[in-house]
Amino acid sequence: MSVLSIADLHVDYRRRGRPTVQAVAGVSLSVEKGQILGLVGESGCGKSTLARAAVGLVAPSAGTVEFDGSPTTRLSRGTRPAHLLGLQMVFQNPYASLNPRRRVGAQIADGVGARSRTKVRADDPRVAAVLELVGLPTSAAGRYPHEFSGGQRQRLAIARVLAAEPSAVVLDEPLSSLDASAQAQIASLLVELKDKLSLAILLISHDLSVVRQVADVLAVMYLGRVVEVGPTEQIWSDPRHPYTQALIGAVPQPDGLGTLPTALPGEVPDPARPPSGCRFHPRCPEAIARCSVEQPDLTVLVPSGRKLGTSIDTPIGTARSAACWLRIDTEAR
Amino acid sequence: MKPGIRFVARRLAALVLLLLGITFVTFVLTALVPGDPARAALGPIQGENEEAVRAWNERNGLDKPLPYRYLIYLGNLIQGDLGNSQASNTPVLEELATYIPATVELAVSSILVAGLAGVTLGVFAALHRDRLADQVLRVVSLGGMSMPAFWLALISLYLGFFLIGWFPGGGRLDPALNPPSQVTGLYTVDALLSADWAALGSALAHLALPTLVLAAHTVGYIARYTRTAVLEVIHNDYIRAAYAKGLHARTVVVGYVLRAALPSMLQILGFAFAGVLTGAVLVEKIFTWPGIGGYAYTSAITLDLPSIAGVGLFIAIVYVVVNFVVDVLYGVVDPRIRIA
Amino acid sequence: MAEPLLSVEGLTVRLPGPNGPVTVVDGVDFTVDAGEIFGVAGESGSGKTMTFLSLLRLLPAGATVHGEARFSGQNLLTAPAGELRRIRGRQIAMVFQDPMTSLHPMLSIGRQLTDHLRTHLGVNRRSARARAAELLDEVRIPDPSGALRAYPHQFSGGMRQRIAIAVALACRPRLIVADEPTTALDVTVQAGVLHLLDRLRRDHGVAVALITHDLGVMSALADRVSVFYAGRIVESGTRADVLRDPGHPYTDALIGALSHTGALRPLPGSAPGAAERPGGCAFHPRCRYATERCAADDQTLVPISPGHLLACAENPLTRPRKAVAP
Amino acid sequence: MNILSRRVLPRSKPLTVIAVTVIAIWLLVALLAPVLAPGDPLSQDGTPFTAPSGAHWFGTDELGRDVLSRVIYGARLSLPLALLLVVLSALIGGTLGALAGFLRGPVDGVLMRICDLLFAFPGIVLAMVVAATLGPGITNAVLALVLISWPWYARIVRGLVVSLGEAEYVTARRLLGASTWRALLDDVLPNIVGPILVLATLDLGGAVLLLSGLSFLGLGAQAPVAEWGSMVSHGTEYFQHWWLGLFPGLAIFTVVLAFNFVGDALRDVFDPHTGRAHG
Repeated sequence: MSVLSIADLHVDYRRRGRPTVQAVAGVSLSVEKGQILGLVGESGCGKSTLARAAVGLVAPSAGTVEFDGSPTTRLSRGTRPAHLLGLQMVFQNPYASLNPRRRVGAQIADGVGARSRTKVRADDPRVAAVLELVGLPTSAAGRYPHEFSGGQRQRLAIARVLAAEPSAVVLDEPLSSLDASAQAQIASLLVELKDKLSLAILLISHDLSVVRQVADVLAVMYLGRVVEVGPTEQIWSDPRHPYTQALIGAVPQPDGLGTLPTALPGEVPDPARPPSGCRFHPRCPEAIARCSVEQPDLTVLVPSGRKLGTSIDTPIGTARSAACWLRIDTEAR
Repeated sequence: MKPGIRFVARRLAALVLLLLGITFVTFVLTALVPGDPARAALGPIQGENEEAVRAWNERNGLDKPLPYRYLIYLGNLIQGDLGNSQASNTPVLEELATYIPATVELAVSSILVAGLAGVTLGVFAALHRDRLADQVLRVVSLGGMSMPAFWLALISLYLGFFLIGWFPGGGRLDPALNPPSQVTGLYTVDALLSADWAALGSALAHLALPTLVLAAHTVGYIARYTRTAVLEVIHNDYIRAAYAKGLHARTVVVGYVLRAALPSMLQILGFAFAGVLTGAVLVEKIFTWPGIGGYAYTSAITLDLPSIAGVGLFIAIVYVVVNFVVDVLYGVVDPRIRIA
Repeated sequence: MAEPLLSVEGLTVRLPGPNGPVTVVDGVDFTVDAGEIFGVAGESGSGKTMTFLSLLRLLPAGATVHGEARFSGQNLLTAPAGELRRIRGRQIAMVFQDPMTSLHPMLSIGRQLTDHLRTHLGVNRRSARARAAELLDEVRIPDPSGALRAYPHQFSGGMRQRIAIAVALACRPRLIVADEPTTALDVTVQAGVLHLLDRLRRDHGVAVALITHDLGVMSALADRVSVFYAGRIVESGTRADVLRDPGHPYTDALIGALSHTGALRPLPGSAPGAAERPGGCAFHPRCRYATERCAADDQTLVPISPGHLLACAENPLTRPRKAVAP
Repeated sequence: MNILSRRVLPRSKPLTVIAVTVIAIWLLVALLAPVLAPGDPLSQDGTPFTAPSGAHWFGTDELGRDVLSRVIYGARLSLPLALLLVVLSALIGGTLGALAGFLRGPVDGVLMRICDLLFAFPGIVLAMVVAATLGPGITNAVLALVLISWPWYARIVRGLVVSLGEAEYVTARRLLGASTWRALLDDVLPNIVGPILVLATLDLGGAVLLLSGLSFLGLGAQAPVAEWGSMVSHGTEYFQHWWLGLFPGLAIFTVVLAFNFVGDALRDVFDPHTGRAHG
């Protein structure tokens, strides 16, 4: 059973005097125990909104998010229900996600006491244990966040979340503010923790090259929709959706060969006025007539590309799927 | 420019609401004061006559519920009826009208002096941040901000008039001269318009000390906040990029730094205007400047409530209108607001 | 070989810090030839940006610079202010990292494109605007004449960076310093900007000093690469030398972090701040090949093959290859 | 307070040190007035209008009272009242602002509109109207000034509660099951103390100025109490006897200047834009 499953999620942003923005327009995803699902997409594609909706920070306008089999609720003024405390989030900016005026130990103790709803002291042995888990010295507990580097702070943020013994963690761009070596360190920490604690991890990032090294399953998002899902290596070696192909082709390789990455023409359209049909069609090099008319749904494909069936109702796991008429049409017949 | 019009319209609506609020405040303060306006108005003999009091209350709407009385008050305001001064029994509006030009002249000249000097000093301090010039200007600015205006007025009058005698001892014009023929009510402008050079010289001489005293306080404020505004701008990449383009330092400072700090500086000037008005209330009496500040002082001393409320209402209206203009200008100088 | 366009020798930059000045660039030598793309790699804080800001004397107040920097015969570090101003924007132009902050938010694109054109080339407003429209067209901004009247916030990040490149290009400089020009952009947008830079180099023969931490970007564009670590160059050579055959364990680790094969093998620790630079080879505490020698001796760049310079005493990556070589 | 000692003191500029010393001296003067003052501030046993001399350092006023004694006793009035004014405004404004920021919605809207309204009057003008309405007197003057001062605190505290309430560390805390109140108490309020302290210090100088201004207008302290503002006011009536106005005004000036210097230094420390220290 999936730990975290998102079904046909829609999130709209309404602003006075402006058209409604469909930030997330019908996304279904699920994350299993001991799995990292990497969700990649470029700025404005709705991935952060999806992350916030997944943990209940943003209200969905349609669709559901289920954690451990029960639906999640939006975080309101009141206290978060106990059964949701196993679903946690790590934020993008490690400089903003820790309180600058509280010692690290006290902030991690918040996590330790979360499940039991008790006040835990900063010198509790469980605080030290979780610091060790993320590879920091136990002496860190007595210091303030500004005494740590960006990478170390991100470890602290992860430690605070782990202290609550979650079964699912959503990480919203946890690597983007870090240096290359810190990125690799945090990424490998995530893999280690996933294995050790059987966590279900939803890792959100704009950087395909880092995510592909740690994610078991990859989901690619474009303008509020997931366009392709599948095992990471399969997608990386054989992307089916033209957008995924463009995304992978645009990553420059450090191979010393001097080859320019492939450029994708055009700009990401205004999410308030998404294109008709497939949202990628105006920029798609392979678009056919149908693409501008009818919106393709994420459809499970077999390796040969044969159509298996629509998956709008069933949560998508590791099955290879794409939302592209080219694949659905031509490879099905 | 449709978004621009919408922007101004929104501000205008806010202005109207604010003006209503201001009149409500002055209404509450003057209409609900302890004491009996009827007896005060009718005098000691008639005031003992219950019937006369009742009739007076009825005539003036005082027997009506409060919201109704507020409407009457508003209606009177719109017709320019601010009540009568208790001291002179003349309409407050009439009295205000005679004093307003003097204060406008003083306020405008001080905000000009303070604005020019304050912005220059503030920019200079920011550009020489943490160096000696910045430290000196910090002392000067904070010194100006810390000086009680009424005290500075006293000292400057003692020194400038009594001790060295360079400046006249008060008033707007040499008593031997006739005021220039009234056009604007501002003696300096009127003298210029009628080419009355003697009056112009005298008006300027009389204007000098009060202007400097009022500006002294405001200049420190403007300099301090301009410095902050410029420092907020100056660390931006686009300033470094402007230098990297090989522009003259002067072009970068004026065309890029000040341009970016302009919206903040407008707001600072709007706030500084409050300082000038406050200062006017405190110092006009000392300079026997026949403005609403001196009028307010006298009214305060004699507890002439309708007059004080009238001054308060007038100054508040001027102040919110000035800030409305600042707001609109803010939208004009910042394209991000203009279009959004 | 012809005289290099820019040659820098023994460049040292110190910035004021809370506990006295700290050395952020420590004796750096390099050259940039006319028309080439010279890559400067390294993580943030390695001194690569400070190196180039010091050449144009754009460092924050209180910074001190030593060494020599000759740009087509002129010494940049000692040139009088007026002369330097005529070099900035005219001979050497800059493109900054974040196009959201490097364009003035309240000035029109037209103004920002033309004011240095008019200062440097003395052209009138009319022809400056015509030239500006050409430039916008050249960097593929749709509707150039409309764009001249627009403001930066009306463009996307990628478009803004194209505009910033047009600004840099305006006076036909001989060198463009591009400081992380694509870091703030999405990868598909980045690809477009990289294509643009490549085309400009080909069409105009302008040299580019490309500062980036992304070795993938480096590999796509750079002719030669220098790798910075803790204020020094630890390796430099042609693109193929440095990226295909890295000699320094740090370069190797950076490439490894991006490699698309094999497991994630993160480099331990983090780069030292300028104030806490360790003695000997600054990389030795993080280096898996480090010996006692690395902690003791300062390393200098020495050639290991023609044009390929390395500052590593142990040389663990190249040794086997040398042994094989005849 | 460790924030202050850690951040301000090591970097203190000599001017800030001088300012702190001046404040300390004035506090001592207020505390020890009976010991320091050469005479009774109210006794009229000197010759009126004696110029400063060995017997009367600051001269005597129109009733023969010793100006020095009156200036010294004036500190006992101005300093505690300024402090009271600032503390009251900060408490009232801070509480209302925190509530508005926490509750949002209509409470917030109404409160902020009230603040806008009170901002529309230049301070002393509204205070003057209020003080005149309530009747002259030092208590009414303080009340009138509290009425015009609290909105500043309310607006700033509200802004801080709103922005800090949206800080990621507060969200993270809430996701860990902390109630909104808990997060507000532990994570938001401690981060507000610093800015409010700066504002209050900056405001102390302003409070002394406003109080003396109202007294100058005759709406504050009433005769025969020794109060700096009303002393200057009397000085204007006899302005050829310069010492009547000079010394009390100088007292106001030094106190306000010292507070402004300390406030300015604090602002440099706390303001991320102009200061070098960060959050």
